[in-house]
Amino acid sequence: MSAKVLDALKAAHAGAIESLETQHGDAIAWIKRDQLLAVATWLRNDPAMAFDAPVFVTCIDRLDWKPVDVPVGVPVYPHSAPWTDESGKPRFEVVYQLRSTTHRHRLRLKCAVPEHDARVPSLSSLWPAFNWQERETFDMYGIKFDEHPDLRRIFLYEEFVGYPLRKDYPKEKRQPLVRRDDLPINPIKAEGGGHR
Amino acid sequence: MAAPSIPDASGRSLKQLVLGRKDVQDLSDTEQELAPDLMTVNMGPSHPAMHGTVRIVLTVDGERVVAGDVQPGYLHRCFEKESEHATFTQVFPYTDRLNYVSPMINNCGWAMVAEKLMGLTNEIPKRAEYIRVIVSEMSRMTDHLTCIGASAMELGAFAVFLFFLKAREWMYELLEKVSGARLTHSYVRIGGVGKDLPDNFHADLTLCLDQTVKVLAEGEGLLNNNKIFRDRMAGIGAMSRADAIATGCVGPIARAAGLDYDVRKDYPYSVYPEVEFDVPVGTTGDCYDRYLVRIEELKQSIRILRQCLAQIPDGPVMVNDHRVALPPKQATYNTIESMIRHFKHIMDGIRVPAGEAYAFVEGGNGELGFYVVADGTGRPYKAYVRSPSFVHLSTAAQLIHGHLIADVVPIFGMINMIGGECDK
Amino acid sequence: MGVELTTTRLEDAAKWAKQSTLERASNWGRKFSLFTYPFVTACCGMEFMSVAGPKYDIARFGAEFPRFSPRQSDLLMIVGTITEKQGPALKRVFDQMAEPKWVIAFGVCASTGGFYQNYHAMPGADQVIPVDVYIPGCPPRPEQVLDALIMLMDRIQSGRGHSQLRTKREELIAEAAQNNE
Amino acid sequence: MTDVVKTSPQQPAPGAAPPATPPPPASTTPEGMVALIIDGMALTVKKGTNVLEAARTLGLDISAFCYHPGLPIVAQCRQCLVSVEKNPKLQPSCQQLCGEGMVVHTTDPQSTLARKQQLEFTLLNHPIDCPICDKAGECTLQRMYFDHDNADSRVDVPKVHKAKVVDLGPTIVLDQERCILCSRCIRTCDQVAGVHQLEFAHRGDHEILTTAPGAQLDNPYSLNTVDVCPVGALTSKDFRFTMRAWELEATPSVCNGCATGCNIEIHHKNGRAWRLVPRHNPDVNDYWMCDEGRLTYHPLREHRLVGAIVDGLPAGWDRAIRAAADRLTPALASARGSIGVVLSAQYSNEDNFALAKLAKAWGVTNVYLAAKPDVPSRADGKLRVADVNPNRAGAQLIAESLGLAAKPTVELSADVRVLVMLGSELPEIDDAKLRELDIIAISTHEHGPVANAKVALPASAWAEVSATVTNNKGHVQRMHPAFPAPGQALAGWEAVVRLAQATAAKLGYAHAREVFKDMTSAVPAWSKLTWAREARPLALRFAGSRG
Repeated sequence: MSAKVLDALKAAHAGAIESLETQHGDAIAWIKRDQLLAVATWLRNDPAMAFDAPVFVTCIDRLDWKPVDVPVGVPVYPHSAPWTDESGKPRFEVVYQLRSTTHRHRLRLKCAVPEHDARVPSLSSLWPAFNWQERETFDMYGIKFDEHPDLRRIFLYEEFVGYPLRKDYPKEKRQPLVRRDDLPINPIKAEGGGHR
Repeated sequence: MAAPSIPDASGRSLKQLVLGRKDVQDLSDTEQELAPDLMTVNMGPSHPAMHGTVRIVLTVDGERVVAGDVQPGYLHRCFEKESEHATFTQVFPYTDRLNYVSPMINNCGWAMVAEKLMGLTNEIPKRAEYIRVIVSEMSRMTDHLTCIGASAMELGAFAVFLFFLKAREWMYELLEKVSGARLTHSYVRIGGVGKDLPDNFHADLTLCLDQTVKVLAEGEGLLNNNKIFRDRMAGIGAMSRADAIATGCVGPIARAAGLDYDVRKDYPYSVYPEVEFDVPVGTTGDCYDRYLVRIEELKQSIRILRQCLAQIPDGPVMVNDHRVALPPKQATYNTIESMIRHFKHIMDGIRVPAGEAYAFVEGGNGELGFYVVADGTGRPYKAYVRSPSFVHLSTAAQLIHGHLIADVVPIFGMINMIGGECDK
Repeated sequence: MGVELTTTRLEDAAKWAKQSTLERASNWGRKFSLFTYPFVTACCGMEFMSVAGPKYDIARFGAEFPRFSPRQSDLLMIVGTITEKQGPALKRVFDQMAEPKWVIAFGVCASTGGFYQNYHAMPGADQVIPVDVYIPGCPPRPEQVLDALIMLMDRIQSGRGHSQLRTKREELIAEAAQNNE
Repeated sequence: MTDVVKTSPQQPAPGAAPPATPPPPASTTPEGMVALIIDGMALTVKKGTNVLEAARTLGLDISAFCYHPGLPIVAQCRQCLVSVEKNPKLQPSCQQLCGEGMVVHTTDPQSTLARKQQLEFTLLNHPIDCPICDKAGECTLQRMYFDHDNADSRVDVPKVHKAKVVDLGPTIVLDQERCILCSRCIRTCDQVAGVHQLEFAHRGDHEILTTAPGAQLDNPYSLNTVDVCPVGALTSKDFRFTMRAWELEATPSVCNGCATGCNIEIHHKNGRAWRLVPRHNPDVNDYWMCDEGRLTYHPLREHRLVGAIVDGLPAGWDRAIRAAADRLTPALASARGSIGVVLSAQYSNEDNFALAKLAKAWGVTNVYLAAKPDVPSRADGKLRVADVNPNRAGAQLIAESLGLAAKPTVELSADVRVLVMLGSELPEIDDAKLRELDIIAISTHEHGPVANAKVALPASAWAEVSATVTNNKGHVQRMHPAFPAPGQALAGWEAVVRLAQATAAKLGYAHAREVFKDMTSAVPAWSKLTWAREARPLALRFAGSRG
């Protein structure tokens, strides 16, 4: 089923496609960033495609990507090699998963986004569900979605600095809202706990 | 603060243009007594009638909600970041705590994505698959029982809450016998399940189901034609089928809106093709339909469970593959080979080949998916959870629009937003 | 002021333990009429429901009636993970409760953060407010919760809840200051 | 099997198996290279490369125990046997050099079986020690078994028992049961330290590793044997039973023990270092480092200056900087000759550059370079050198490039009253003289002259900062922060920047990167250097093919 979608996509938008692949039965299409909105619009409106149901938006940060034990001779996918500063490969990949209610097929769109210019066109105008999903991706990865109606943090608070799901954000770097040293002394702890 | 009222060419005030509501001079006498300004009301993040913790900043016109800014994130426990620092097996406890009302289904979803990446999807022993379906359906029942019970309580039907909680308690005790934990089971493993069903499980579950049927009848008797309940639910928070599709709604909410989408039927996994069940579909998409769909799903779950009990074969519950299966304890303690394998599995994690996959199951709230990028080590390079609650909550602002403040409660109850899953 | 209140001297301990008959009586009353404010945030809420539900029935201990206004309650049950974003809300709820008040941290997340050690989960609610009784478990079994409740009752009776201790401390300081004069 | 399938136009069509008959290698192999085929894949390698290395460049992992790229080849573990066409017997791939037109099979049934059987023999008498073994988690034997065999045990006879705790010397304990007799340690002593201190004794399954009777394993490079040991037979007395290897995280850094600047990894967990291990760098230290260097992580936790100190009492940063400015401002206004600035060969290029730049901005001419005195007994023509300062070359070059004449501290001018110094070294200046001086110290540690300092500002140590050091060969090498600095400590250059602000000198650095950039433009020899992104700690358990 996935091959059919990819073939149709290739026939209609050959110029917008960077590459196509299938992994574990999931169809994946790499789309050029400037054509993403056009391709997505077509995917939603074309009756043979009819990707009416949005599934999710997320992002992959390739900063620490060093795959091990990759089977010889099998390319994992176009960006399989380690990401480095010098290689010039885009650090982020924005991932859109789509589903068609009528045809039951699924498709994953990917869009490579460089670190210094981390923005993609927003697809929330096509699928309202992507409004919050894109906000989440912005919150976690700092990807700016152009033309998004309401791009602000969703899980974290406004005071939070940085984007926690980026690989260079340390897992335990907390940014407390309530300062701990303002606290009243806890007599129970001072007393040493104790039971009965 | 009064909203600015700058008349435009048509003579209508800015407020009227923006809000579509009557201007002050058009109001009747009684209406005029109310303050004409919009008021901001804060609900949450710790509000008694909110499942989980979410904050809504309501803009109200009298009692009527004209806008709501829904702010999730108060239970953002960083599932994805934690997963990136844990082995594939260690992620199971984190998945338990995503949708903590139906943890077994989350376990299954996580196991399935790892199995998909390892090419094990079709290798899982039949008995393990049946056990997974059994515990998933039991989890789905606890989910729906909690959702309906809590929502009914919020509308004043405390007895129903107690009845349904009683039934849920039976399920918990049974699941505790199966997995060892009442709530956070971590029972499913990559390649099968942790251990076989306990002795007497068939009889216990059959008894439990028989009793649950009675409890359901009791609960339905109290709710279905209850005037208060119907008045509070029917016509409230309605959603059209088209909206349900476009906003990504799945599960009972989408089905109540007439969208016939159930992962168990549309993208069958595990042994669901081998059991018979129906997918209830509503018509109006309002809270009452959501309630009815959930009640019907409870009955269908019972039906599935009875079939599974009849069909479940004997056999192993773990795939015989050294990449994922732990060696038996006896061998681990006595041979260096098994010791090393056990050690590698636990300390380095199950090594999942590099690649990416998206696997999804029908969770208590609909399509629950895991999108995982693996880099060949024992941990996921990236683990994204497609949580239905998050998607459903994003529609909340639209659903509560135009309803009374009091209606926010049943709407939220029936969206069944689960903090752990929604905020990840 | 020159008063050392955390010594191990026996007479100090006696001072701390001393309770008037009135205090004893009012503490006895307090411990059997706890009004809980369930600050339910996460998974532990499911077990909290079980505790309140038919089988375990917290009503047997006089604490069955949840008050959803902090101003009407004296026992704050922190049920579930507290995140950094939640912190200010928790502190505000606690500040709004009337004295004397008690706090139970229900589950490891509320006690220490549990296995959520990351940028957004707070390592225990006691980062923000004082806690009287910590209940381990993820989530704790209902029996554990009832045990913790009995523990808290004992504390209340002996006047060792955190707010009771603070009041006592203020009293003792005032008394010592008077003696010094 | 993976079912990854690609239909990208520029890539070859997906094939489940490599083509049975690969295209013949190009007839014109470049000079000094040989072309061969391994598992159906053609490749060209340098002449003299062995088959094992060649296969690894293709991503083929052949199991091996005795082979180590830095050691002579003995081919005694027989774990890397492969089939070579036209050769009747299996060949150890570590010893077999690549030949023109050679066709090698590593996955054929014969060689696979041979390797599996060899592994089974190796495990025959191996004790069931993983839960208590220090090597567990980074053990080559574990990895080889898990990746290449993964079969169940067939043994039902008791294992042969040997001595469990053999004290080999001041640094190492041997467990003879765990030893798989690969001889890596023997060759390491021979090659790296140049002394033959270890040997095998007895025969068959009673063969053991031992020292000569009465002799000890006590050469200054002995701990390298622990690194190369593929099992947990040799364990370091310093590290054993302190931390589980798989829980550690590794951050690349440079040893600060001497001027060689061996490349190392800091293995750390819970905000402290647990051990240092060498990192391969053919230009500096190859695969090795000395025992002394491995212990240099201990001072990171001992006698650290954790907060600012003014006149012997703890103070905050702001107060300390004000106190320093109070002493400096009058001197700067009237008598610049009374101010001395001491650079340190113990501190990074960035710290020294910032301080030198500040001295320049102040117009101070009394600039000195403090260094630990040489230890001539250390010099052995291998890795250990007499100069125990990690950055003498860098500090000197910086001073020269900025036009400052950095004199040794022994030539301290009698005019100097206020001394702004980096570090805690001020050798050959007696205590009486020290007490006369107003010392403003930026230091990691609190001993030495810092104890007498009027103002002491806490600095982050080498394992806690992003910085560079320059070794005796002129290599500028980067260190990455492994864990946060204790207490209020800031990077040395940050302290200098604060000092500059308080004395109205302009030094607008916000990040070590900016200091480095300014430095590369000021030091001509370093003009081509670039600042790499900070390395993040690597969790050893997820590092793939460790061990």
